Amino acid sequence: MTTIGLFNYWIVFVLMMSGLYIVIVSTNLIKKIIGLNIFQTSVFILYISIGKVSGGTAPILVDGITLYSNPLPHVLILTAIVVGVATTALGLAIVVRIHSAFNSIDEEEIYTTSD
Amino acid sequence: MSRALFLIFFLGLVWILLSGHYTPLLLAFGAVSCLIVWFLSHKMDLVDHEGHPLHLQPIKLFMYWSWLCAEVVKSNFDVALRIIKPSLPIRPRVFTVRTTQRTELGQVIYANSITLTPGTVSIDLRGHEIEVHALAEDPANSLLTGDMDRRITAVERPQPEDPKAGQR
Amino acid sequence: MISAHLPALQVVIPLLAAPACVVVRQSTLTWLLALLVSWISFAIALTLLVQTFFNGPMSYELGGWAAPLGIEYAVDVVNAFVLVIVSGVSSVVLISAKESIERETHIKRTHLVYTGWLLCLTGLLGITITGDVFNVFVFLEIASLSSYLLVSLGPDRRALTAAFQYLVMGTIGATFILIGVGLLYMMTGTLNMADLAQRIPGVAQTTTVRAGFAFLVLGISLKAAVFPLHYWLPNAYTFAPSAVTAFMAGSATKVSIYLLLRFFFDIFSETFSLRTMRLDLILLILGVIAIFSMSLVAIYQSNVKRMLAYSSVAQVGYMVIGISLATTTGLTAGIVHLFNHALMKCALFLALGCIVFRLNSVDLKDLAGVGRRMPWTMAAFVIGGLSLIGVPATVGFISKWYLVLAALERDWWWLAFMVVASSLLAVIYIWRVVETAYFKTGPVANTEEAPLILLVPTWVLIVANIYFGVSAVDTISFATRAADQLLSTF
Amino acid sequence: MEHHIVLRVVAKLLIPVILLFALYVQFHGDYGPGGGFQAGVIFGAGLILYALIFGLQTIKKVVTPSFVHYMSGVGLLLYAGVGVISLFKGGNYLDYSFLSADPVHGQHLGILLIELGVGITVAFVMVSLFYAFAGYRQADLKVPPDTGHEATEKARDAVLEREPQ
Amino acid sequence: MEAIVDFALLAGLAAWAVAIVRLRSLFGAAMLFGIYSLHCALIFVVLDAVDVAFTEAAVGAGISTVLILGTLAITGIKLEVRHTRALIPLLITGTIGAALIYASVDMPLVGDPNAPANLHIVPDYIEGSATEIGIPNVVTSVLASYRGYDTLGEVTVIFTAGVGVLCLLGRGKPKRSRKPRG
Amino acid sequence: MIVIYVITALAIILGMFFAMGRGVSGPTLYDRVLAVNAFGGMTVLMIAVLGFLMSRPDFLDIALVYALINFIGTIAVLKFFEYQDLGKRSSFSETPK
Amino acid sequence: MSVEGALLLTVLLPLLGAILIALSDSRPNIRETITLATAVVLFLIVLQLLGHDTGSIELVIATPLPQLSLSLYTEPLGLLFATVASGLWIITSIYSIGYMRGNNEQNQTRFYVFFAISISATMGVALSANLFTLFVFYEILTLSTYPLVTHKGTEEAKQGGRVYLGLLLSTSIGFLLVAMVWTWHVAGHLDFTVGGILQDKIDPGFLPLLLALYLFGIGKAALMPFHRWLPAAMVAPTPVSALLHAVAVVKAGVFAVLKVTVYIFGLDFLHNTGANKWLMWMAAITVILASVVALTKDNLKARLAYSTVSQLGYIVLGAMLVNSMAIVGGGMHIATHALGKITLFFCAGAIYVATHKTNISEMDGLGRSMPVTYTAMLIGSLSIIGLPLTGGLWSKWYLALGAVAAEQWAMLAVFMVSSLLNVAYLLIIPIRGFFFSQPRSGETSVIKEAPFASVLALSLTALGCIAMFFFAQPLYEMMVDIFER
Amino acid sequence: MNVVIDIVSAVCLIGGSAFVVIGGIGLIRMPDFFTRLHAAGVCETLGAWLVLLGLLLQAGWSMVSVKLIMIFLMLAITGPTATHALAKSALHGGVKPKHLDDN
Ligand code: NA
Ligand code: NA
Repeated sequence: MTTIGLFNYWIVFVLMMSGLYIVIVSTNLIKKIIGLNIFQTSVFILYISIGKVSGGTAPILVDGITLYSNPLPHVLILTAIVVGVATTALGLAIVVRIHSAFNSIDEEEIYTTSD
Repeated sequence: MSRALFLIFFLGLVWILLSGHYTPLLLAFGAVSCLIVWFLSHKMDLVDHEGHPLHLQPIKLFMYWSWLCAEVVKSNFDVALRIIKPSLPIRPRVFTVRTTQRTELGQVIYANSITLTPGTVSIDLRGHEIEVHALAEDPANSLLTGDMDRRITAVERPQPEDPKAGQR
Repeated sequence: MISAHLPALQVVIPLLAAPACVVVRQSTLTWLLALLVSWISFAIALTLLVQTFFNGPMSYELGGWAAPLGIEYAVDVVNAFVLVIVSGVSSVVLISAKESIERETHIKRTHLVYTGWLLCLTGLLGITITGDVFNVFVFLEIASLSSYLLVSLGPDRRALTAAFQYLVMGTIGATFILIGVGLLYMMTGTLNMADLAQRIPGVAQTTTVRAGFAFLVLGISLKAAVFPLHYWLPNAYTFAPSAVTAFMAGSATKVSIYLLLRFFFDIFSETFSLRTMRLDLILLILGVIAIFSMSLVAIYQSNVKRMLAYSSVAQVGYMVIGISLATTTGLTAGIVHLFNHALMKCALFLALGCIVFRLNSVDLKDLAGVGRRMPWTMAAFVIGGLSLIGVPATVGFISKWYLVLAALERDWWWLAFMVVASSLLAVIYIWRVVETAYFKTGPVANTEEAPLILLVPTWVLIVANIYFGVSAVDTISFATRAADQLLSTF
Repeated sequence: MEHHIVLRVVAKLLIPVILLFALYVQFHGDYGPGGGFQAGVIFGAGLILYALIFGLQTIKKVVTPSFVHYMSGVGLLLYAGVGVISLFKGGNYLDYSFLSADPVHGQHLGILLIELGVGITVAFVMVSLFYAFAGYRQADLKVPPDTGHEATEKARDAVLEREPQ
Repeated sequence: MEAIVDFALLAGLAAWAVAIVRLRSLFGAAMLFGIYSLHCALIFVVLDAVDVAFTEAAVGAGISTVLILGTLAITGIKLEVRHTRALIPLLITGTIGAALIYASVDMPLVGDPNAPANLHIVPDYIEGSATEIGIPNVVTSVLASYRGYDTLGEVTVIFTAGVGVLCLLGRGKPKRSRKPRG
Repeated sequence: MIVIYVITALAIILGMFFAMGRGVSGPTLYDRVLAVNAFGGMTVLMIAVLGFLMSRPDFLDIALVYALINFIGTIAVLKFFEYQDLGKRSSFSETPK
Repeated sequence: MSVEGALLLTVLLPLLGAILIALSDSRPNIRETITLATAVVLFLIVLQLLGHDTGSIELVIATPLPQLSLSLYTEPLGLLFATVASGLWIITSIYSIGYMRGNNEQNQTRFYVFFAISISATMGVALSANLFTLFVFYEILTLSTYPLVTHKGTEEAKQGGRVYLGLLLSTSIGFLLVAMVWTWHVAGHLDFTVGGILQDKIDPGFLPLLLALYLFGIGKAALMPFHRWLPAAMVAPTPVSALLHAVAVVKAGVFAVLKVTVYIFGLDFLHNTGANKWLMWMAAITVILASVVALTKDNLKARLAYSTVSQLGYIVLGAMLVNSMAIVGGGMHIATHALGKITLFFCAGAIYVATHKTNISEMDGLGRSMPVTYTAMLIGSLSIIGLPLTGGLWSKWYLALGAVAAEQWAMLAVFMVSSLLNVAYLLIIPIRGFFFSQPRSGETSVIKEAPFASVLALSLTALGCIAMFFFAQPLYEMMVDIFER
Repeated sequence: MNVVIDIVSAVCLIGGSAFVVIGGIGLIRMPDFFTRLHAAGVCETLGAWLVLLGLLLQAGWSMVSVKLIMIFLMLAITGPTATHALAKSALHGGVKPKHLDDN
């Protein structure tokens, strides 16, 4: 993996920026949630890339293999994924209620009608 | 009862195949898991003739399966060629074929076999008719010979004991 | 024996109670359970504070795994103090929460609201007590998710949009924190705070650690509603049910400020955070802008809850100014204001809760004449408001005193004047309410005083406002000890 | 989709396998990828597939909503309870080594139990999420928008079979 | 050789992300997001994080997408996503991007076995998993035992989401709008 | 064999790009679902190949899960939009033109 | 009763009274009886304290911060102020009963409650043992008088209340608080100490700044340009004006100025550093300017208000002369001006109750219809001008002596000029009342004296003005005691 | 023996990849939704089968091969079912199959 250098990180940056951009620029609430998910996912890749060890394999112990990738980031990201889906679920539930209440899920429409 | 036994047996087999660890503890878990799934399946009313194809004849099924594989390979080459030819030689059409299977499972096998062979896709299944979308004339014609239909019907075992069959 | 496990029990008891609520289901029973658990937490927090004050920091290894390998709870005066604030606020506000929630939310299954409340409490306590940066993230999310939920239950439909806005901003903040933690982990290989503190100096010069620091600060500041990252707060506070607003105002941002303290002074050194990264300057400027601009904005609000929400952002500015000074006095001011502001804002929002209960509105125009109809409520509001202004014999005064003192210690006259001048803006917005309530005649509707169950917690906090304003020796000595501890290296 | 013969037949075949596979993932987390969380999701997915094909009302008879809510709490209680047990056995919170005389065996037991807790909570939360979204939709299709105004509130109440005040 | 696959997969992922940014169809974005999650999971496999890949497949591609679609089914899918003025978002994302690039200057290379993260603590986990815990999947040992408390938190998070959604959407027979008493 | 695996993997990635192209361009809802479904199938293969490429082929459970999730996801989409009046527009596009 | 108990009681008794008054809401007779009884008992307690003036006995109520306590003690200046305030409360109460009943005012209970709280705060200010305590009660006084100022609840009253509260709070928090924290920071404590606490603790270069913070921070002293609240508060009912101008509020201000000058800075320290010079001029300007403004006002209460601003300037000027003679004069002026000004306000109120007239130009010839009131007004005016047979003579005398002692001849001139201006704007009122002819209108014959309670009150205070002339000696000795401890 | 297996499996893998790519091209090239179903079918059937077969040959007799067969079965059952469901939904959703004359 050394040949790749920091390539993983560069891509992570692109993903982070894309996700954040969607969150800010889009007025549609569901698309915002999608953006948030992309943003979070990029962090997952960041962590997992940190834990990668060249020449190592998945951290499930097998006789004859001594070099394993770092399991700690995996554990952290497992938690983070769960957190992400929990946030998504709650966010979408709110979106559903917003739709019932305002008959729109477009931020600009909502703010122009509600105030 | 036989269906329940069949299900448990089937589940146990799946477990053994998946597991790869045959310690007493894991086998015990396997047994418990099978029971849980059986119980749930029972509650869900999944344990009927559809879910547990006791009425299919294994050897004929295998034979059919081999035949189908060959068909799939053939039709794959056919469709692949059509895709990569620059002229894109396709003449899509929709037509209906009748089914002769006695059970819905048989119908489903027929419908899925049609879909599995590229060039024809079953797009609806109503009563004893399957609506098929074909990419060109050749695949359509080979289906219209009724060869596939006959072969699947042959796999089915006569089922006098279940009057409700196919009436769901 | 049990005292050794208090740090774990501090968080685990509310955590266990939350699913228990779902199992119990009956509304009143869950409320009683939540109340009981909250008070137990409060008792534990007080015990921890006393223990750490006299016996020094405590450490608890969860799962029995020693620190860098496992997750550690590290309790010292700093976070014990915050634990007391959080659990105390929850305990007092919960008393009135039942009436408020039943009246203001659309929910029939109110047991779920108390579950959410307990989860929020669990999260906030967990963030505060833990000595592991990733564990902070996890509990931060528990607290955040439950507070999004609690906010969304408000009576107005705009509560939903507020909650959504809060959710988006909060998630961005949390993800920033996650990025920061990741970058730190990348350079140090550890997640334990004490371990990080040891290892960071070796890599403090790397751009990665610096960027990680920046992300952490941004993320936490978003959660703490540090100006100009406060965008979510006014709506969330305005539209949440009153009890929730009171709870959040007294606890959520406080915990985030605590996190800032922890990161600035313990995990990174104050030299790094404030001098190298120039946060002393940045925070000072932002703080000063916040205390003026947000107070000014508060003056122009017609919704009293929103007015207080903006005031909260301004008040966070005072804490930030205190932190930016990075002297014992400055930090003491910041820390003691954590406590004091919790007392005053919580009391004010509870008073508003009483008003909402009777009037169903917190619009300034609807408050005309309410002073006569709800004398106890409005008296509480006035005293709370005076505390916010910083009138002597209230806790607000103590905060201002230390902040001014800290500014004078550094011979920053302008700052001392800005601090006091900005609190005069509070006079204006508080007095708009007082005038309307007492000197405008409202509709003849014969509104009675709020029920006792709402009034009692409000007045408990008001009395605390006065008590800790008249006798601040204890709070100050805790805060000073905390400040000293933060300023000495870990 | 009950009129959808192909789906119905295939689902009957598939659902038991999916559920079994979920339990396999649950109990083999020690040896390979997977564990309580993934198992919970798959188990939930199996139930959701059933709901998709046989209808929400059908699955609610098999797995009642109150049972789902109850179990989502029970899983968490089980996890947190294991910690409490280790407290009573003299260890720190969640120190599984105290669960059994042999620490390694204790660890094993502890992991097994907490993974089970994880699996239960996750599976039932997934199902409860599905119930909430799908159920809301069914109600919402016929309901006027929820504007917070008195009149529409009444209409919504009527459709949602809410209790009148 | 793995590096080439890694490279190609990551490049693909970036492409999907950009496609999602540009796509105005909400339903399209939702579907593409499903694809995106599946793809992420592939990358996790390449990076040896099989447990994560497993979870991301089940959660990101499965549950999240189903939830998004469930919401879309309620809100209606004939929606075109509108964007606000792009200047400020670009400025913010640009700043964040700059910070990230700044951060990358001193980063250890991907896969460096001597990176601090791979030297500290982790060897203890790998050894301890075999001796102290006695199970081969180190991720499970760390997840369930060494950092079991995090996992308790994680379950609590999921539980919170369940409670929240139930509270918001459950056929919660809400009380009616309130009028001032008296 | 490594080279073969890599070539296979890259070929699948190429296939993914095509699927993605269909996902982006639509134009109907069903085209997008089809694209996702096809993409999912490729992912299953990809995981299997990657397992061999990384010489840890014992992770095929993940591929199995993918196949399951892919199926359930597709069914979910169809179910969710069963009663939506998708057909009333001549373009069949889910976005208004 | 122990001295400590008495100290505490001075603050608590009015509060207790306030609670009892609040409880007796709908029964005016009981309410007013309580008011009067509380006032009398309070006065007796203060008198008892006067007898115990043996040294500083300190009562610590609370210690909010280390080296910062809420405590009360006995000290001559404070006792003088307490005596004046509690004494005048009795009279003001009597007057209020007449005034409030006569005018059928709304919210009378609220009025009496907050009046009592104000007195409690005033007692706290008077007996405060340190600057912090003084500050606390000073703020309570501001807040508790606010509802009195806005009593009428009209838009005008609210506007007046806003100015009142805004100016007093902003000066006290904006300047006084900072000055206090600064002092605490350099001196380590805020206890009132003979000779001051700042000597050698602070760079003398900063001293003028600190002094300015104090003088402008004590907004109740109405030093220009922070005097606007006083005229603005004229919207209040007359008893409140009496409270503001004579009994409590402005007196608390100048009292605080004196305390700070004497016990925080120390006269010698100030004198040696000369930090007082420019503030002395500020006070002088206030004295003259306010007098000139008063001349232009036709509204009686407004004229009296500006007169107060000017007279407060005297006391501040006295403090800024930084010698014992001037301080003694200032202290005595608190008392004499209080009596004089309260008389004038009672008269103004009596005229308002009897005729509903507020402008001086409309009051020509009223003296013949209301002889008692106008005689009292004449005496009050004389006292404020500082003419013989009234107490005002003595305070002005000592102030002038102070100017001489400080060799500030210009200040002496200021005293002279302003006294002349006093004559012009104050004496003219009774002169017009007695000697000018009434405007022609049918109702003049109906005009009678105000209700008995009011007339009784103003007669008592007028007599007090004269009494002060003859019994000034104890007062003087008490003041001198400050410097002999 | 190993070399033979390697060669056969390599051929399978490369062949499978080719079908996957061709299927992908078909997804892009085909004119309407229903014709694209056929293209997707190419990926899911022979493309997938050949790849799995190539891997199966490498795996030999082990748990791995069992799992590979399971994946194969899974794909063979779910693939056509999903396609059929999709087609049926599209048909009922109002998407009309394009006939050649329509071009
Ligand atoms: Na430090
Ligand atoms: Na696992």
